[in-house]
Amino acid sequence: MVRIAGESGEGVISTGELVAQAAARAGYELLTFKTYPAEIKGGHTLIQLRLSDRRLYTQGDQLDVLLAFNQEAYDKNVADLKPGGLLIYDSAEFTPPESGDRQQYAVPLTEIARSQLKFELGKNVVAVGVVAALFDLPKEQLVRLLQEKFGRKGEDVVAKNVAALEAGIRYVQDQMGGKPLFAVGAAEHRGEMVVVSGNQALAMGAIAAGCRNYFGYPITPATDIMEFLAAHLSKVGGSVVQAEDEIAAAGMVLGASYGGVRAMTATSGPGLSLMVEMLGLGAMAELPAVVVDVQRAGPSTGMPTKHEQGDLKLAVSGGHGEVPRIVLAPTSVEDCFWQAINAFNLAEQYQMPVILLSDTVLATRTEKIPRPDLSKVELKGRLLYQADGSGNGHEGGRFKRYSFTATGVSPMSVPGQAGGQYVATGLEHGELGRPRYDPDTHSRMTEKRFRKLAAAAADAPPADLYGDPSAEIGIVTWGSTMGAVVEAVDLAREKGIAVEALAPRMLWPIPDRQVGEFVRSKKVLIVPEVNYSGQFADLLAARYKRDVVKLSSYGGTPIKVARIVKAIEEVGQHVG
Amino acid sequence: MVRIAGESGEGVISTGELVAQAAARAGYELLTFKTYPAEIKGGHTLIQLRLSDRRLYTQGDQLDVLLAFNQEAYDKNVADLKPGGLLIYDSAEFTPPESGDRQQYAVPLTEIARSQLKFELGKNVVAVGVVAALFDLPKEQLVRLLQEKFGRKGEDVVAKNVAALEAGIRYVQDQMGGKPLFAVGAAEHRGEMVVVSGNQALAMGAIAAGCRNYFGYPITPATDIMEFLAAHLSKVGGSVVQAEDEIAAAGMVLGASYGGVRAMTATSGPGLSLMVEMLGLGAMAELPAVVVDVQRAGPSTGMPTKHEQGDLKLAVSGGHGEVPRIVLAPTSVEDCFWQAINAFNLAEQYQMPVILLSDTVLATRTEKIPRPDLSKVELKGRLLYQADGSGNGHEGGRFKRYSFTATGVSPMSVPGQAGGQYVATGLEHGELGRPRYDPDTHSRMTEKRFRKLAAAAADAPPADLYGDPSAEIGIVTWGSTMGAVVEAVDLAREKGIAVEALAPRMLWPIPDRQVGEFVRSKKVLIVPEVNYSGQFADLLAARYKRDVVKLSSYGGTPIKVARIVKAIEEVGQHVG
Amino acid sequence: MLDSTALIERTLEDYKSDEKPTWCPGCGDFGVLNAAYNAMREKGFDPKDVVVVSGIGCSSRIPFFVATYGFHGVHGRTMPIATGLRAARPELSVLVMGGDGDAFAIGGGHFLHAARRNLDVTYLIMDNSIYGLTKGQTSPTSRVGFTTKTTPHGSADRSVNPLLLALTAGATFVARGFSGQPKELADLIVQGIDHKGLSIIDVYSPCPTFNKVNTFKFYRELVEALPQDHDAADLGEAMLKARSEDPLYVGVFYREEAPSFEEGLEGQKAAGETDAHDLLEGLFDRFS
Amino acid sequence: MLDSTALIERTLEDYKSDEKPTWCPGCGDFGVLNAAYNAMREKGFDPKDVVVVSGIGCSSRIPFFVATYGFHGVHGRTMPIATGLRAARPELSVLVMGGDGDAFAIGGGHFLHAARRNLDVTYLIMDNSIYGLTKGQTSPTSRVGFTTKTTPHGSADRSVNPLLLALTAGATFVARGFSGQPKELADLIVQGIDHKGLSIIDVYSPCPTFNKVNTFKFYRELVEALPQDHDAADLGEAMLKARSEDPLYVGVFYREEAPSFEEGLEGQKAAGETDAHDLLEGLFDRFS
Ligand SMILES: Cc1ncc(C[n+]2csc(CCOP(=O)(O)OP(=O)(O)O)c2C)c(N)n1
Ligand SMILES: Cc1ncc(C[n+]2csc(CCOP(=O)(O)OP(=O)(O)O)c2C)c(N)n1
Ligand code: SF4
Ligand code: SF4
Ligand SMILES: [Mg+2]
Ligand SMILES: [Mg+2]
Repeated sequence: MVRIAGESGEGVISTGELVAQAAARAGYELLTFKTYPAEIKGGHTLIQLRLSDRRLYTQGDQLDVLLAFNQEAYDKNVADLKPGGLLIYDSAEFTPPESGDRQQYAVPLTEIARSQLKFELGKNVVAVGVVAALFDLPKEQLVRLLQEKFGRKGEDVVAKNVAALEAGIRYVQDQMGGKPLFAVGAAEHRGEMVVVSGNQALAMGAIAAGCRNYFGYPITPATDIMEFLAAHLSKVGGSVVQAEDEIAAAGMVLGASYGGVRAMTATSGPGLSLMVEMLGLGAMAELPAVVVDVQRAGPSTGMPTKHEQGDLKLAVSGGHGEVPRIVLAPTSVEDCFWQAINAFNLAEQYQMPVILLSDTVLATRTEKIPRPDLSKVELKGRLLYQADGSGNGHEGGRFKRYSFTATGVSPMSVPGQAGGQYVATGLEHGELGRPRYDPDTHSRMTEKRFRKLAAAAADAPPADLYGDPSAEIGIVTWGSTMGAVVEAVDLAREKGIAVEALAPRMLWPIPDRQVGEFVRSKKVLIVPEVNYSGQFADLLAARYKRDVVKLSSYGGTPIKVARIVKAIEEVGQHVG
Repeated sequence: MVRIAGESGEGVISTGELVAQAAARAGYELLTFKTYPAEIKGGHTLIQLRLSDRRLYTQGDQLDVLLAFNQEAYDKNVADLKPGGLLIYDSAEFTPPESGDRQQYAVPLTEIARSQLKFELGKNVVAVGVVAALFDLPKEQLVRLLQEKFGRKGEDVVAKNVAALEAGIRYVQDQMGGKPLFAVGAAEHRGEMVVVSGNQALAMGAIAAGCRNYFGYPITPATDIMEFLAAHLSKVGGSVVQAEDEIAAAGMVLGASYGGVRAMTATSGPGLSLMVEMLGLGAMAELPAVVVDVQRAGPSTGMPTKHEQGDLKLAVSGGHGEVPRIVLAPTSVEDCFWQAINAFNLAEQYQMPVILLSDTVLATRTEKIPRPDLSKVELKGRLLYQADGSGNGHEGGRFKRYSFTATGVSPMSVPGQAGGQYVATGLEHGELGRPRYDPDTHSRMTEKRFRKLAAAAADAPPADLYGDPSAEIGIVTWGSTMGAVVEAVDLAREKGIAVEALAPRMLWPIPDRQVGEFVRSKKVLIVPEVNYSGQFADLLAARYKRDVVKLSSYGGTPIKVARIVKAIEEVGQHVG
Repeated sequence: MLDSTALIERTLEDYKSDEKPTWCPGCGDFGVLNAAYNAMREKGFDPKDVVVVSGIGCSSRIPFFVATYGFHGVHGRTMPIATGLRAARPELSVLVMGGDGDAFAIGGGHFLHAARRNLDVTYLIMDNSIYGLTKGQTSPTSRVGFTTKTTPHGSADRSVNPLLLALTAGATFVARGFSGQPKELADLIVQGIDHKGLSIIDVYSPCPTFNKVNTFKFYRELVEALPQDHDAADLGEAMLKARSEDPLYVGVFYREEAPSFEEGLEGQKAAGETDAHDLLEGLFDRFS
Repeated sequence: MLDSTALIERTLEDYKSDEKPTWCPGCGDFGVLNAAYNAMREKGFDPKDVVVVSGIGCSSRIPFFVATYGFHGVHGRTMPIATGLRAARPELSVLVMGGDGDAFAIGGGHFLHAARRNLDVTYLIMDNSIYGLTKGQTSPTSRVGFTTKTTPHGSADRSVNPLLLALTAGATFVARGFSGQPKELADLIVQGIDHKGLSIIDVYSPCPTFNKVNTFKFYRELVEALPQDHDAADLGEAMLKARSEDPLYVGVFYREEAPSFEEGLEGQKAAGETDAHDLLEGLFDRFS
């Protein structure tokens, strides 16, 4: 695992991405992780690449190699270098102290670029060469990528970059022993693969789900979902509208959905906070709506580029009064694609807002994932009003938009359907949709709205399950943290501790069929999540009234696998 | 207990209020309850008066007398008339069926007003006379009130109204047996008393608490807090600003509070939903702020004039990321005054938003309560920055606004204090208030913010406790529902079932010192509340991991005492 | 908008729901509602192809009294909802109706942006210069010095001039009507509907219950039709006329032909029409 | 505002914090910051009596670089925060600074209402016609046809004209500056501070990183001082000049003497000065 760290704007990220693409094409399993400063220029940034011959679930805890472009990059990252690890630094920038704990090499990146190549901007590509040599990445792949990237700028530029690449490779061969230190074999072939970020996967999932109207307001780290769709949605007859704020974006989604079109918005925490009133309207008027929250570290503006799973409580409880809504969370980059589809299906089927909780780690990391098989995509639509009045749709010639039904789901009409006229309203209403305030109506309509939630729980997408079903130690987690949990379960097994882990994709309503038995059957339950209070743990405790071990990490970074392993070992002593 | 019901705009409410004032002056204990339609004109409205010689806690479940101005009023209310009760109706409007279950009298209210008095608008005052005679209210009090009310309009108008009053009294004497059917003795003297609504009590509490800036946007049923303060705050050098929306109102509160002035806004559910982002900013920048939410029935626009305790989850969990905040709920009209003061004190002491959850029933009912003793008002201010740097306030000459302290509370400065300059920000920050995104800072600052919450829990205002401490059956409730619980506890005792009830005034953080022992010591716990999901019950379950009996009422009306008694009897069988 | 429907002759009853308005007697909103019925009949709209979008307020109750589709949203957010609906279903006719508080207080930002977009809807602001539903507080169009229970010392804020704001923000059809002149109002609504892009019609619709200043009488004395020779193509002239306080002109102040929001979206789509399956497979290829 | 402080001679350093700006090299915001330092020095402000209020964006980072008090709020809500602060502490000097997105997109409604109130603050909109912090999306002041990743087909929305909007909404001091003319800008800021009521100063502050259209070069070619004889008392003239696209005028377009928000609040208070204890006892009497 290698981390490249430096100043934002220096090309750190593009260096890393070049290496990543080469590695993926070379057949390695691959997972990247990035952090940006919240400032545009200046500030510390890094990209981390984990290459393996085995399937990867996290960016990993400890570094094999740290490539530090400057002093700050060294200061902030050296603690993560594993004992015996390799430090590479740009000797033009600084000189770190010697340490017996690691090997270190001063690579004159700037120097090589400036004086050998007369191409100062080339220092990143020199760095690519260094890393490529260390990991034994095929040079031809890299050359091809440089051609793809710089071809438009002319042969000259390509040649310069290739020279820089070669200079880096040569440096390793000459100065660092010559042989690749971290060669990993090609991974087992998992079929056709694509390298994408979670945001890209999610946006493509939305397209696959039939989303044709996107409304959004830019916010880190959700913006590139909008940018992706802006580039592509129009090609399938859809459109993207930049709203004036998040309240407007959510209102637009409801307007489009009322019109019968699948619509979505994506935001991060501050935007979700602003949308809460609109979600209540969606729930009351029973309109499908998909709201993506790519969580970042809060509260308030918080740390816009950092990771946290801190918006679960808001997603579940935001809104005055009793607001039914469904909350889903993908557990991997690949899952972003599939849960986007489930989000639309559930919204349509249960006529309510669905909040899809992604997070910074999923959104920004690129991962090599199986190419989605579109033949597996199944779209489920809303229960439509039938003009012949079937489905108990009429009362005295008027359409009973909110007819009481066993599941709570009533047939709905869309404008243009003759005889289907009704008023969507946030006021309490009777079956016809007209305002009604008597106790009986309010009670029965509340029950109707919540019957849908019960039905949705029974209809939850399958949970992510991993580990030993007979284990007495259980882990319940959610979102990207499942990646770390999977690796921790493997490590625990190696240490002889059996663990089973569960990550429901549906967090609200809690899908009791998936969670209930699991929770009851385990002696100890650990709930790792990246927030302070243990938000999912609290929901589980309220539902199942049992003690859980909260394993909260709240530094703005993903939870470390080692922390989970440690927690397993601790509880293991008591169980064992 | 008497209920007057009719069409909105017909003077139903003013009729009732006249009776109420007379009754209060006559020394009765008194509690009124009103409902309005959400429409301005038209729609069904009622006022209910409960008079007693004993202290009252609710508007009561069953009616002794129903005075129905029209058919709809009869239809909607007759079910609440107790067996053997008295129905009075305006015979000009409709004729109800005879029923052996009740006595009924056709009083020609409109007729008397129109033909006897030539004063059609007088029908309400005729009704006042009828009720006064039935309850033996002193005529002189009523005449004096009519003089106060109509004096400005001239002797003539007063005389007409007095004649209408007398016509009503005469009617009872002539037609209905002549003697007052429901005379209640004067109540035990509880010292000086005032008759106020919860909104008035709350607004006066705010003034007593030193609130000097009010910012708000009108919304039912919170608007009259603003209107009250608009009339009075300027007299003590304060001001009221009508904001353009609730986000602005909350932002203004933070701006004023940053300036060092105690500021408040009051809203209802939809407004609170909109304020959620601002509350996160307040929590992050550590600014005192008081936000009153007079809850009404939701979700969305819901039933604006109906009762519900449905905003607790939003108050506790609204906001992305981990947002510390304090939630208080007064349990009676009198308590509205005192909890407003506590809200300001806690906000100042713990430098965070405090949400004061009132509700429609408390806000709109008028009640005879002890005159608040201002000498008991104790104001607690914020921990202020000292220019001499005491309190660990400086680092290299710069003020450490967010210095780490044992309680989490750091001294704060206000503009104008030399050397106290800092930037309040919603970004994560170090002790100096400058943006910092490293894991260590974020973790420690999160912990600091939540230490304050722990300290606040220990500093909670005393809970409302009622009943038999040795009881095995416990009730935990909150807000106005405590009134019904108190009456239910009394009724249960009469039936030989011992119950103890607890209503914490602080709902979040849960004040463990008050709640923990109570919850653990009871065999059965009933949690009555006026919402669908059992919002407080869920918070308790998450915290104490024990089963509770949710007693949810969600029809938009207060919970009935009888329902609580029934629940007590049911669990009583298992306990007993 | 659809016009195939003009074939069938419809009556006013076709546009009335069986829900009776709950407004106070004498409320200006009755006149606006009637004008809307008449305009729809005049256009021959098929009720199934029309959506009336509103917010919250007395005036915003209007969708319940109309036999078309309706969306009674939350306070101040009519324009976002209408925008989403138009993006999704540009072939429908959308009328937006609601109060002055809804439009200019909590909804002020959205108003601005709907105008910038030139959203093709007709927006009738039922302007009573007060918050009716919450029982009489100062609204953005209330005069300076207006006293209510929230402004007992008189409102200090300058009042919003809806027409000037609409013109500044870029609205392409800007008009003013009066509930006391229902015929002329119906005609304005028809013109608004016929106009491509955002049609703003500010309608004086008095609230006799809570606003004792801006009454029918008040407006009858001040309201005057724009001069025959008013040039609705002249933005400067429109602004000047909009600033007049005596008389208060009614009629079409400004009208401009410009690309609509919906045309812009069509433009996006023209960028290429693919099947979703092909698009995705192509993207997967690119990422592999 | 306090002016007793003019006694002490201060230097620019007194207004600079020890936090270094994190803007990209060449960012227009540097010039605005320097102009603000200069204006404060010119006014002789005591840093302890000044509050700089901002929102979220590259530009909104500015309070951290200033040695006064500061409030770095949430996105788009500068005006509410400033309003609350002014209501509470009218003796302080308040400068509001932030981006065009902050002011006119999410903050559009608040802008309108702050102008109506004539809030006595000086508001510098650091206008780069782009969302800088989120890496380059179309903003309300971006030109029609502007392409970014969220508007790859070109933005279709009419751009907000900040000056026209401010004038329409009732702002009493409306000016435009340019980061490339820091001296003139500092002078505008001083005039804005001296003005009683809301001073709107829209400042062209290019974002060389993401906006390749509205560059320093672009503005250098188009920017021109208002004619010497421009009558800043004439609203119509101000509107006309504000609509000009070539040249883009800089200077004070409009200036009007009118009661401020703060004076209105003082007026409320003048209604009577009682002790809270007496007020409450009086109320209790009334309710008994
Ligand atoms: C978020 C929110 N804030 C406040 C309210 C309360 N409210 C309902 S209608 C209204 C204003 C009504 O005024 P206007 O829009 O002019 O409509 P009118 O009743 O005068 O027709 C307000 C403040 C609400 N429903 N929602
Ligand atoms: C509620 C909310 N929505 C979105 C964002 C993301 N965001 C941060 S700054 C910004 C816009 C920046 O543009 P501008 O205000 O013009 O400032 P600039 O960076 O150009 O100076 C946005 C959309 C946010 N922080 N909060
Ligand atoms: S309160 Fe005013 S606006 Fe509302 S219905 Fe009555 S008259 Fe009309
Ligand atoms: S991105 Fe643009 S606005 Fe932001 S700091 Fe860089 S140049 Fe300035
Ligand atoms: Mg109105
Ligand atoms: Mg900008």
